[in-house]
Amino acid sequence: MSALLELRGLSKAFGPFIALSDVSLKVLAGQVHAVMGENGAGKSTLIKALSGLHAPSSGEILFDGRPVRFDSPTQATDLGIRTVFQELHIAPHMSVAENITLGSTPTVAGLIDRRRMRDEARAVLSRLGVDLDVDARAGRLSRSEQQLIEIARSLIGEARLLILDEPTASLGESESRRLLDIVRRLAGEGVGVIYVSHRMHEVLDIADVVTVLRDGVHVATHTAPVGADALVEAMIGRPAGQLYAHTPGATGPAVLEVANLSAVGVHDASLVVHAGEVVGIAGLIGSGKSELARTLAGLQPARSGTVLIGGKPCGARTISGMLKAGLMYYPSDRRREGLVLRRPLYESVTLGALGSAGLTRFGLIDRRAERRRAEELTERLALRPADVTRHALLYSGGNQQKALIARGLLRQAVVHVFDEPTVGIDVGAKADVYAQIDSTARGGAGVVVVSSDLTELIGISDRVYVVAEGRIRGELRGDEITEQAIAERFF
Amino acid sequence: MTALSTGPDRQTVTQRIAVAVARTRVANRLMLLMLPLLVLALGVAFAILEPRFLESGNIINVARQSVFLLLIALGQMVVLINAQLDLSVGATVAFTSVIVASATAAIGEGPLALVAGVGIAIAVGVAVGLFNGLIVAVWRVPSFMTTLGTTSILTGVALLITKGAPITGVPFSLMDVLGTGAVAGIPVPVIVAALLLLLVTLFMTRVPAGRNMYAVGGNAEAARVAGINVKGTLILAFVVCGTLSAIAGLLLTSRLGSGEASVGGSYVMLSIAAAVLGGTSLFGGEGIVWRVLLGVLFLGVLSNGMNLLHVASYIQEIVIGAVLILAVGVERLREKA
Amino acid sequence: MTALSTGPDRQTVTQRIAVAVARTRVANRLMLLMLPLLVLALGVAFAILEPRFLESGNIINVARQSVFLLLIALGQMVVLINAQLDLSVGATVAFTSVIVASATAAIGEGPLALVAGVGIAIAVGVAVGLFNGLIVAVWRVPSFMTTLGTTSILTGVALLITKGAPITGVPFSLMDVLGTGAVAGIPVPVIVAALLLLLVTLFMTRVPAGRNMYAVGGNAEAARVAGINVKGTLILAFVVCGTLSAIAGLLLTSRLGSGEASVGGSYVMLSIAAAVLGGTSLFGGEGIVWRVLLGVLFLGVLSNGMNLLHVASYIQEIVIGAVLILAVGVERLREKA
Amino acid sequence: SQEGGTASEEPISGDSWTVPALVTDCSSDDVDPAGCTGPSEATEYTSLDAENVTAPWRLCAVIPHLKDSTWVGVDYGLVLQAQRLDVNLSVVDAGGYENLSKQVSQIEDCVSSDADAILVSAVSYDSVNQAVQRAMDAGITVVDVGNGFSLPDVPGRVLQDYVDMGGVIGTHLAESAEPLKVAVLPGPAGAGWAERSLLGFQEAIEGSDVEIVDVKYGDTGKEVQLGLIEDVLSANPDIDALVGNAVMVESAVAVLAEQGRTEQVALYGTYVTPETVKLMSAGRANCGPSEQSSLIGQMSVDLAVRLLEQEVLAEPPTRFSPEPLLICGSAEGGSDNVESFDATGSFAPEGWQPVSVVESTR
Ligand SMILES: Nc1ncnc2c1ncn2[C@@H]1O[C@H](COP(=O)(O)OP(=O)(O)OP(=O)(O)O)[C@@H](O)[C@H]1O
Ligand SMILES: Nc1ncnc2c1ncn2[C@@H]1O[C@H](COP(=O)(O)OP(=O)(O)OP(=O)(O)O)[C@@H](O)[C@H]1O
Ligand SMILES: [Mg+2]
Ligand SMILES: [Mg+2]
Repeated sequence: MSALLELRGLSKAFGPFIALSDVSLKVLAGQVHAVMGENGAGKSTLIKALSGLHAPSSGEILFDGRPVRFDSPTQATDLGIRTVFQELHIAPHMSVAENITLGSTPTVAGLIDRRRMRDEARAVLSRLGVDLDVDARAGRLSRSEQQLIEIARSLIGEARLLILDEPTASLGESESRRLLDIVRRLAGEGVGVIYVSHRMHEVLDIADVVTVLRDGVHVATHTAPVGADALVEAMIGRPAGQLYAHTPGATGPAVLEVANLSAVGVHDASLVVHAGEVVGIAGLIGSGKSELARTLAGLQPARSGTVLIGGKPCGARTISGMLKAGLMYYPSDRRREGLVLRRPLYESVTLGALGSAGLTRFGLIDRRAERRRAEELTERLALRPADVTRHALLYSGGNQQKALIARGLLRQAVVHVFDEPTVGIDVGAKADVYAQIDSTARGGAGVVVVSSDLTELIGISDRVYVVAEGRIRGELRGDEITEQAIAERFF
Repeated sequence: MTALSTGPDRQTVTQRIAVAVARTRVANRLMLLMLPLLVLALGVAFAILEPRFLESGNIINVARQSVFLLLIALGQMVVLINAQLDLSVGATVAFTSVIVASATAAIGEGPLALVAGVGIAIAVGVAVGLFNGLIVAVWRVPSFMTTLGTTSILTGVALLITKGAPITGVPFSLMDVLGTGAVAGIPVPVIVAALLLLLVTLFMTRVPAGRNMYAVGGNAEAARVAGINVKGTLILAFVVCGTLSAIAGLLLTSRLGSGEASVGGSYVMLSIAAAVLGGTSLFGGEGIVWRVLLGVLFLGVLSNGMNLLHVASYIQEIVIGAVLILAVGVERLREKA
Repeated sequence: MTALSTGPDRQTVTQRIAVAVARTRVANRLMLLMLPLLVLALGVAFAILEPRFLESGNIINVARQSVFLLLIALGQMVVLINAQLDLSVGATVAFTSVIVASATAAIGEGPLALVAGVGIAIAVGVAVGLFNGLIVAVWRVPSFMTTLGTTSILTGVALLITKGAPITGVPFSLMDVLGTGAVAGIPVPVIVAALLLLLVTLFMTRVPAGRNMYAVGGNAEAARVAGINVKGTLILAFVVCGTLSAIAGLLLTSRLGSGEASVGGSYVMLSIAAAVLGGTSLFGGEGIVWRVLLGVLFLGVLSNGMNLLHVASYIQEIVIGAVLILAVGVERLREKA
Repeated sequence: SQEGGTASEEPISGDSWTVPALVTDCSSDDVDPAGCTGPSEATEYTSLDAENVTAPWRLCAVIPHLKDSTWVGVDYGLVLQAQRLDVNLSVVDAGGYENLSKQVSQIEDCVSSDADAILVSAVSYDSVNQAVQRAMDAGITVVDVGNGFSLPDVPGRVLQDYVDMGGVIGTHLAESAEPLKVAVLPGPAGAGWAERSLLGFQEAIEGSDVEIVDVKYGDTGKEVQLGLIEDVLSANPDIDALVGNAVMVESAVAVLAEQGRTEQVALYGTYVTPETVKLMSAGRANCGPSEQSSLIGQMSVDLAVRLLEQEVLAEPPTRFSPEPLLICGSAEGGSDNVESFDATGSFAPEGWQPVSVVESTR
């Protein structure tokens, strides 16, 4: 069979930085071709070059055996290339239906056919098994819901090559499984698929071929079946170590006590976190687990209930009040709530902590100290490239996430609340983050981890609360924490 | 662990949430209605204070006065939705005025003048829009700078053409139809504006090219990735704005009977103000045509009413300033409620 | 396992990339240097065409003229970095002018007038800034609307106070020091502006509150989540801008010896233009103090040079318009290269 | 009764007054009927007696703005005479010279509010013609006040053409018979008055030893004029005089003092403000003509009522102008007359608050 897509010696440089160097690969029709690699390995860059978003510095792209050059995404779309990019592309003020049909709006006589537009959107959403109001304003939805819109958009119309860049990064188990089914079906119908993910089991599950990139260089292409260990070794250049760090130890006194907390999306939640303890919060998409974390952090007002930190009632329940009281919150959407994209990365690391972290002298910022501190912290999480003076925007998704995690290390907090801390982080870095979380807990802080990744929760938590419809539906500890036990409490 | 306030039982919470949600919905509805209500309240207040306010002559006056600003504000709204800004609307009005007056004066009386006037105005508007649009979209010069530059260029050229004096001799065939003409008692400019209002509404809500502007302004990268021609969309937006401004210039010239290089300057800020009053965001992606109409009417009624009430002009300045802030502020309060 | 790499040999690729990289680096350096180079080129061109351009008297002229715009543009930049806009800078200048002139004229000659003038100007600036800032930050009225409203209110009040006539009798103790005074041949206003320039630079780069503005403008939500007091930051930005504008108003009043309600209008657009020329983004989060200085100098040199060369006013309008676009456009070209 | 301020503390006498004036017969052959520009004769203008006014006429005045002493002076004159004749008056301003369509609307508002007479101070020479024509067609008496507009057959005009204002100062310089290099800063480009003052000046100095070496337009904001003056002085080191708008004169004094060129460079206005007059008294500015704005306001109300009362002074259409008064300060040597200048015909009293409504007590 001839290749649907072939890359020959593709390279891409951003200024002095070489993101892709001489990469060649082939994707056959009906084949699922996974691309793996560490954060910053060049996966997204490869995909952007294929979709007309970046012009390659050199090399050739052949589609159907013919050389093609994309100057804009439209040209790629016209050939039947559909892409879900790693970062969200949502028109915030438009409806879900409009976002899904963006660029391919159905018309009658030149005018938008609203009914057909909504029908098409509903149809594709139901294919994904998602129940979303197609008239809702897309900007108001949670990150995972927006992710589903992106995926839905790529499934509209006839695709010949479907490219998915970490589509499941912020999805829960069931949505992910559903997506994989669709991908499999499409491949069966002869669509070529490029699939990028850091979730090993997905790749093992679905890929026919796996290509591994490292530092922008093509390292290896394996044909299924492959072993996870071999892939990890190819990716990080050494055998996989232990992923989950979890040191169960004696827990101290309660550092966070929440009683009967209610807010938008949160109903009467009570929970407790002790010093030295990692507490997981599990729930389906839209279950309210993020809302719970955001309410705790003071990002949305509570209607009723009490929150004690270190046994003391906290003053103003605003984000800065909670920070002062000792609660550090890590948002799930790094682009929207985490980073200042057009400033040097170190500024995002020290954001809001300049004074409290001792980075000022006589009220003036000590810029050298600031940069050094940010370098130190990000080094622990293996930021790549390790140059913190680059704009945050220029980092790969996973590396942006690392900067966000590094910020928390700068502050003295008694409670750390992570919302989806490992979204888009590679296997190696994940281990670093888990180690970080573990050592934070061992250092005497209480840690709350909100996550859709059940294996992750099982791997690192001392206790898990399960949230459904805004209520805490169960509490599991120790050996009780199993996938099945959690899933049972989802409904 | 000591609870500071013993939470009410679950039933109550749910009920309370339901009430809160209902209240927010009502508040949202109210918010959408705020501007219409404000315009209405203003109208009623003036009508009580000064009965002449409601006389048909005065109402037609307000309508006729609002036409120019409406057309320009609509154009401005289209550009704003694309997260751009057009400061050259005023200069476009002036430039059109000078060109149309010179050309039609040269043509002389007769229906040809009317046709030529309309054609030339549209051509000028399209040309200015293309100029702005190309520089912004292709060259990626920020629209603030581009249109500020265009303003300066157009003003300079208009002054060169007129040598500082107004251009007279606009044929009556233009003035009598577009300036003072009326159909069934409704002035022609009002009819033209109404038609263009409908057209813009249709364009922005039902035509893909118009609808895409909300995506381009809301998230240009998303639009590009979805295969929308972002550059083309931007250029189109400036062309629409230029054309609407030029039509306003044509109507104004027909109304005044002369071509003037110094006309239109006050429309720049007013058109943005009217659009923002109507809920258009300066950061793009948001804007509803009929609300811009209300914004224009609000400004028109306010100034007409104060004039009828003989409010001193220094005081009018202060009142208008305060009301601009309050009108938007009241909506914000509702939003928070 | 099959390796697919069939591309050209690695050596060549790396070399090619290296060349491309080197080229981009040079281009990037050039880009940062574009504006200084443009200002320089302009200066050299004028110096060749008209030797008087370089006379010390003329250079002091340009410096002295640029002072007012510089102060206001710095304030505007601070506000722009916060993704806001201050249209009331011109009205603040006028309002300060009127208040300072009335107050110091009442006080009469003597050092007290000088102290009072400075104190009152700063108080006015802070008050106007607080007013704008509170409405924008707390009430969340868009800054465009707020400051447009403030402009109208301040102008109205200033006119009420002056009743359309300038306020005279500004004491010489004010005029001789702040207006025409000089230290070692350098005019006092230039020294004041230089000091404030340094202060603003220090504030925006080294003081946390200033640095936070880049975060608030770049991503307000991220700033909030990181515990930055977003409202306080916004209010502070408007206070800084108001104060700088008021100081410009004070210097202008001392220079002119009278308080005027109609002064300052031209600074609104010019201050934004200067800031944008200096690379400040209207969408917030970006802006460098010394580049704004260059933007101001660019505008000052351009207009001074053309006046020295006796370029006709109409033509000047056209040239300035074209140059505004080109100056930003040339940088964009470099960026693409 | 009135709103917006106090016109005068003293009770106003209804007696008639007489002032020297120029008159132009608009129907004469050598006069351009559009705008009624052409040669004029010296005459006297005698006002009505309040007792001869038969009705509480409703006058509606439309002026460009109230932001400088010229227009505050016109407003003062309007109000003064409306009070004296005990008629109704409302004054609306367009808020600036760029608001052409607003002024047209204001004229229409006057029509729809059943005014008996409209006093129009046009913001542009040609832009109000249609609206005025319609008002006249509706039987309303129209008086052209202050600025002039090009519609022929307007029954009454009271105005100073800025061509004449520029001409006065031009003639003065030309007659001084000294070779002079001057720069002219007329005011905003495209503004009728500014462009016309330059025109008048140019005509007046033709053939004389006065040479215009530079012309710079610019808004009448002081910061704008300031920059222009400095540049003009740099560009023309050998200049003898600056001629232009009053804001220019006010701003130039400081610059000249700074540069030590007060002695070398003379300052001439194309019109005057109370401040320029003070500067002349202080010997820091030279000369400028007063158009007598208050008198323009006064005469126009009187003329409007006169037309309404059909008390014919001269066969309409006629244009009256107060005599432009050339005022010179001590700096101008021989022609120094500033101390004898009576400002009452020119400006509102200091601190006078513009008034927008006068209600008749009839
Ligand atoms: N526009 C850009 N300018 C400069 N460097 C860039 C740009 N975009 C990406 N890079 C760099 O290119 C490298 C590859 O990034 P890419 O996004 O392809 O990584 P990735 O493999 O997708 O990583 P992740 O798993 O974290 O998403 C990164 O080091 C990144 O910093
Ligand atoms: N800004 C918002 N405006 C309106 N509704 C919102 C907003 N954010 C979240 N929601 C809604 O609140 C509900 C709970 O969202 P939340 O983010 O807490 O869910 P979650 O359990 O964290 O799931 P997810 O995986 O989607 O984050 C969802 O139905 C979501 O649509
Ligand atoms: Mg990636
Ligand atoms: Mg969530």
